[in-house]
Amino acid sequence: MSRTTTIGNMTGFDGMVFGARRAFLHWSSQLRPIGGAGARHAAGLATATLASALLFGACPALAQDLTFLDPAGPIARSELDHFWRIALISSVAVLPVLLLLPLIVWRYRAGGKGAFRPNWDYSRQLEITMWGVPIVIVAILSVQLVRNTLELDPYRPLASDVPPLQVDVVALNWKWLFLLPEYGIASVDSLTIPVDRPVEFRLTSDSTMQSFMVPALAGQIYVMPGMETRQNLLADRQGLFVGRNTQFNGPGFAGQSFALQVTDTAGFEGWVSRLRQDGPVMDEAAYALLATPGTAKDLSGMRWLALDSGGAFGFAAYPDGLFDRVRQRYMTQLPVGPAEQPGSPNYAPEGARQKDSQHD
Amino acid sequence: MYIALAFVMMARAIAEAAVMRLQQALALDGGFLSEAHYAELFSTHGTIMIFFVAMPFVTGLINIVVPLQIGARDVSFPLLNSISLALTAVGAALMMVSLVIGDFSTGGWTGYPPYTGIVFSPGEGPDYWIWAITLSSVGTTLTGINFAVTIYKERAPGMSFMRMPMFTWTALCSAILMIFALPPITAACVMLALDRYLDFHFFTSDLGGNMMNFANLFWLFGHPEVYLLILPAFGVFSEVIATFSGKRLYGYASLVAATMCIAVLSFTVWVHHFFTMGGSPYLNAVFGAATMTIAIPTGVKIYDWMATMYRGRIRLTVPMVYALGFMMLFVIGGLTGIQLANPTISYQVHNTLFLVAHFHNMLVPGVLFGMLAGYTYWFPKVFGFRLEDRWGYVAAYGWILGFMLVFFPLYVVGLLGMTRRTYDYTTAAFQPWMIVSAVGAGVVLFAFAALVIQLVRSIQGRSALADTTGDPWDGRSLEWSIPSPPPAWNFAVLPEVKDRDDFTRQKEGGAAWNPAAQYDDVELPRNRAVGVIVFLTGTLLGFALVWHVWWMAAAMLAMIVALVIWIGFQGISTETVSAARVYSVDCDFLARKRAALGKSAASGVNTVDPVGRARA
Amino acid sequence: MTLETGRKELRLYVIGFALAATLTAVPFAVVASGTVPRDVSGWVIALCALLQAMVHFRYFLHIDFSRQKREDLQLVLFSVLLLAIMAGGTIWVLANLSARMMP
Amino acid sequence: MTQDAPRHPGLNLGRHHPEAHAENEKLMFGFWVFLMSDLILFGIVFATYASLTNPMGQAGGPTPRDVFSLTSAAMQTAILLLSSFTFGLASLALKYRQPSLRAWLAVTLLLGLAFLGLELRDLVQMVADGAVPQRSGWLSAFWVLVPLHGLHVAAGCLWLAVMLVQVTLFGLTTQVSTRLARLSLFWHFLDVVWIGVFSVVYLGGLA
Repeated sequence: MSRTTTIGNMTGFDGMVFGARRAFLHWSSQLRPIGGAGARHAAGLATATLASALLFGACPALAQDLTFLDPAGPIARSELDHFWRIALISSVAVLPVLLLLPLIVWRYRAGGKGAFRPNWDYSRQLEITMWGVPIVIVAILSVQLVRNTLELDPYRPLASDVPPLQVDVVALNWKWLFLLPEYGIASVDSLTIPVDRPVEFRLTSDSTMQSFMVPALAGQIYVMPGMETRQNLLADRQGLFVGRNTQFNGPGFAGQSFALQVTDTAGFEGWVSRLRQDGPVMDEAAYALLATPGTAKDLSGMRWLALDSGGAFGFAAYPDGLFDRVRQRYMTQLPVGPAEQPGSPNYAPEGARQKDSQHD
Repeated sequence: MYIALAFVMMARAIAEAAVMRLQQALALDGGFLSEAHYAELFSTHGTIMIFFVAMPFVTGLINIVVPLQIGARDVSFPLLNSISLALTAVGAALMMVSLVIGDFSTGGWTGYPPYTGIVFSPGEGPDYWIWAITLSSVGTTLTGINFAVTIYKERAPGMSFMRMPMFTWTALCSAILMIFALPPITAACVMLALDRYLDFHFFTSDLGGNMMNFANLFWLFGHPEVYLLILPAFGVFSEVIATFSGKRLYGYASLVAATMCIAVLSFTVWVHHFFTMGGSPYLNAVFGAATMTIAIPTGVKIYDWMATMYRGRIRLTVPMVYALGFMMLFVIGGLTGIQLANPTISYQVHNTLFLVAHFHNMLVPGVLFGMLAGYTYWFPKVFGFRLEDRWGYVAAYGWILGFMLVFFPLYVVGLLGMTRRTYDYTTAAFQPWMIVSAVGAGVVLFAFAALVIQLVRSIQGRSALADTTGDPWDGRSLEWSIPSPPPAWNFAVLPEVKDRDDFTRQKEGGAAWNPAAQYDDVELPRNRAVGVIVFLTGTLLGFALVWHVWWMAAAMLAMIVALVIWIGFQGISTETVSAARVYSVDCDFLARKRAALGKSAASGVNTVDPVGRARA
Repeated sequence: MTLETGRKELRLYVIGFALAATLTAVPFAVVASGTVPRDVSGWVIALCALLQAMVHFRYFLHIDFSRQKREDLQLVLFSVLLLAIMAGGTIWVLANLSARMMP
Repeated sequence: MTQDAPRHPGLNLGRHHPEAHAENEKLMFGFWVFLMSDLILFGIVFATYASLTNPMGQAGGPTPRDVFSLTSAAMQTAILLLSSFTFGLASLALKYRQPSLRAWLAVTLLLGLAFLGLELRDLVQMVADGAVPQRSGWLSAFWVLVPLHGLHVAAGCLWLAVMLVQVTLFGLTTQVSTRLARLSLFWHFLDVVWIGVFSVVYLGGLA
């Protein structure tokens, strides 16, 4: 991951922030001659602003595992380009305010040089400009918006010579379960995908509404019980990326992230075969345990195949049709009570209940 | 008699202010000091800030200012007004009770099910949230009706719509939003309550519930809601900027058109709050483009204000500092808003701190600065003395600086992928930014303390700060033509309006502060205890519902029905202030005014004998 | 004169009632017959409902185009516009989302 | 406000009470605004109902064909429409000071109660058939939409009863007259909402 890209990307944003602050500094320094109590406060404020500038400056350069600002796939890259493009076009309307406002305040302050015309309240040309320019800008922006939105529909399969890798995702409290139907393997909080091969996620939740996001590769999409959403993405650079849930869903929320490793084909094959050889088979009882509220770390005592130190682990196989059954559970004609809904504090799966009764 | 009425009015205004201050202090505390109940805190912070700080502040300001600006004696329905106030207070009271008894919801101010459903949140928390919002939302709807009728029907003779002050215009639009945007949240909350209490299936995962509809209904309310809050702030800025530039408001017609555009468009953009739910690109694109369209009238407003200052004579008073800070910061928020209107960008930054920074960037400079500017601007009108300047400046600059320190770092960490509502994080890169943000929070807290100190010192020094003229800022609209504080009947004689800046016209033409040709008796509504009864029954009702005390809930409901019928059997009770009384109060004021202006006190005042011609 | 206006007003109520009754009877008959195809009957129901609502506003709630009543007419039309946006929007949004999420 | 101020539509106070018109402008307008807010509330519930009227929302439970009776819906519609008409006659009686006012109000009240009785009978039948709101999303929406209208009608009936008492006690004072005028708006409005109910819920469900 190259640091230059990072810094290059940040310049624009920093420019924005610093620009605003500079404008503010400029403006606040204007207060001095206006006199009265304002001057002293303006001086104090300028000092404080300077201090804040130093604080901003003191912040270290951004860390390595940058996400949206350092995309590793065409979708996120297009989104980032779009982000800056929109900012740039909008600046046409925003910058004049930041620049002209201090000037106006300076020139037309009480006792200033500007001519006083108390009854001037209309100018046709000005009106036309005020309405016309924003309309034109918004028209341009809207064209950009529509184009970009249609192009980056998360449901749209990506054009590629290689068939997409199918990944089914089940959101649990507070972990992510990945199922790879093509290979029969499953993993929790960790996923490896090959570089330059499209990936098609099908997502559902066996808990509350959640939001699945891998910022370096694509944006986010909601994940809901009984429903199936999709996300297509492609990584064109190897590396370790972070994905997570962004929709608050209880005490384990902060820790609900996963590692997404992008490797070459060999690395991916190696990961698959490792899971197949060393991983245990996930049965219904294991799934019930997985689905119990808690983070992956809480399950690290299990003799499952650990994939990293963060608590991620993998399985060689999972029950047939698990994804569809999870989704269909909420679509039956029968109520699904709290005891049957993973993620509920009252969740009590059959397996766990039997275990409890054995203890008694 | 009028002193008693004035006292009641003032007590109410103080009570309103006290509730607001208390909530605000609490929300700040919650937001920044404690980490233990983080989830509960972000939920209460959001709920309180939107429903029990911003809304009452906006409502209170409109309540005080609009009747004065349109030359009316009061709002159309004073009784309804006290009932709405009581219902808002009920919501606030439930929020306060939840601090002591039981827990509040952890589902955020948006309270999305199924997380807030009975399956995932079996406790009483979401019930507090539901009833606090439901009861106060009913109150807000009633308030909206009251304001709309007041502005439609109580305007002084001659005040056509296009002669109304801008603040009144924005209040009208805000009232329209209250009337039409609150029903969805009331419906959504009641449906969620039915899901939780009676096992209905509106938003559950099973048996055909559709949780997406909650997001839909919530934002059908939620988006107009932010404009409901921000439009009156725009109105305040319009008044403040025109007054302190000593100039007519530039582009009045444009501003009116822009305000109306924003009010209507705000109903057409709600889907941008859930672009990430997975709607089709066509759906998202339509709502994205609609969202951007709102930027047009908003931009026009900003430029109109700049043009108002252009060729003006700008006095940098405290409200003006807020206005300038608002304009500089708001355009940055506008820029990020335009970005967020893009579904593809929303995919990346939705639910991150970028989003949090964006909406605080709209709501803090937009709503809060507006309300503080309005508070400083109209304070002398209501209490008869100005707020002290020194601490006012400290607070204003503190807010601006604190705001930048708190929220600009959040933009950065948001882009770095930091999610909202996480109480901890593992990425070290976030930390320096969070420290800056925390320093900023300290500054904001200090700015808030400055506001309190300002108030205390102003009360201590009120004789020096007294406003004897009723027109401390060289104002332009009718409220400045009457004494501060206004008598219970506001205007001795309802004014004849001939111009948009009617008071300025009067002053320039020498027509200001002349006694009227004829004074009439004034009828004033008698104060009734209904508000207090509604407050008590409402609070008990909410409490009973939260804790499933059915007999109490039923009793309270029955009491409310009985109360309504009982009111129906009461006549409209009014009391009459005699023309002589009105005349003498007005003469006192005019004499003081003349003394202050250094004119001869005798000229003109006694040349007519208005009492003799009075109907009484 | 009073009596005459009174009779005229009574006639208006009767006309309104008759129109409303007809506009109710038609869709009920269509559905009861069971022979009309579903989409046709849907349109008939919607059209009759719309017409009948207008009849009610005109004859019972006394909203018309005369100058003094313009304020109320505007209010009603504005409300209907918002109603269309909100209710129509809700149905569209939810249908769209459901279609995408329930394969 | 002068006596020439535009008279509020629906406010059939007649010439006996010129000052009542001025006094009531704002009350009537305010009530109209309230009704429109209420209209939005109904609209929201209607939209929710529509979005849950599909196989997914019905979750394999009863469908409209299983639980609705066209005859009962037609009877309720007829009764409510008739009550709207009788209220219109009451308004005329109020305007022209005819003694039949109280009789028409009483007839309207009886019709309203009959409507509620029929609706209640239907709901009880539905419970007996297992079509309870807990069964499916669609039934939840039904059980909010139709009883919400019923609740409004019940409130209207209570209001009617109170007004009958007031007419008897106070006579046709300005206050009583204008309250009756607002009640008439409310009653007609409920009939308009009912057009939506029978069209969307009953006819739409059975078509």
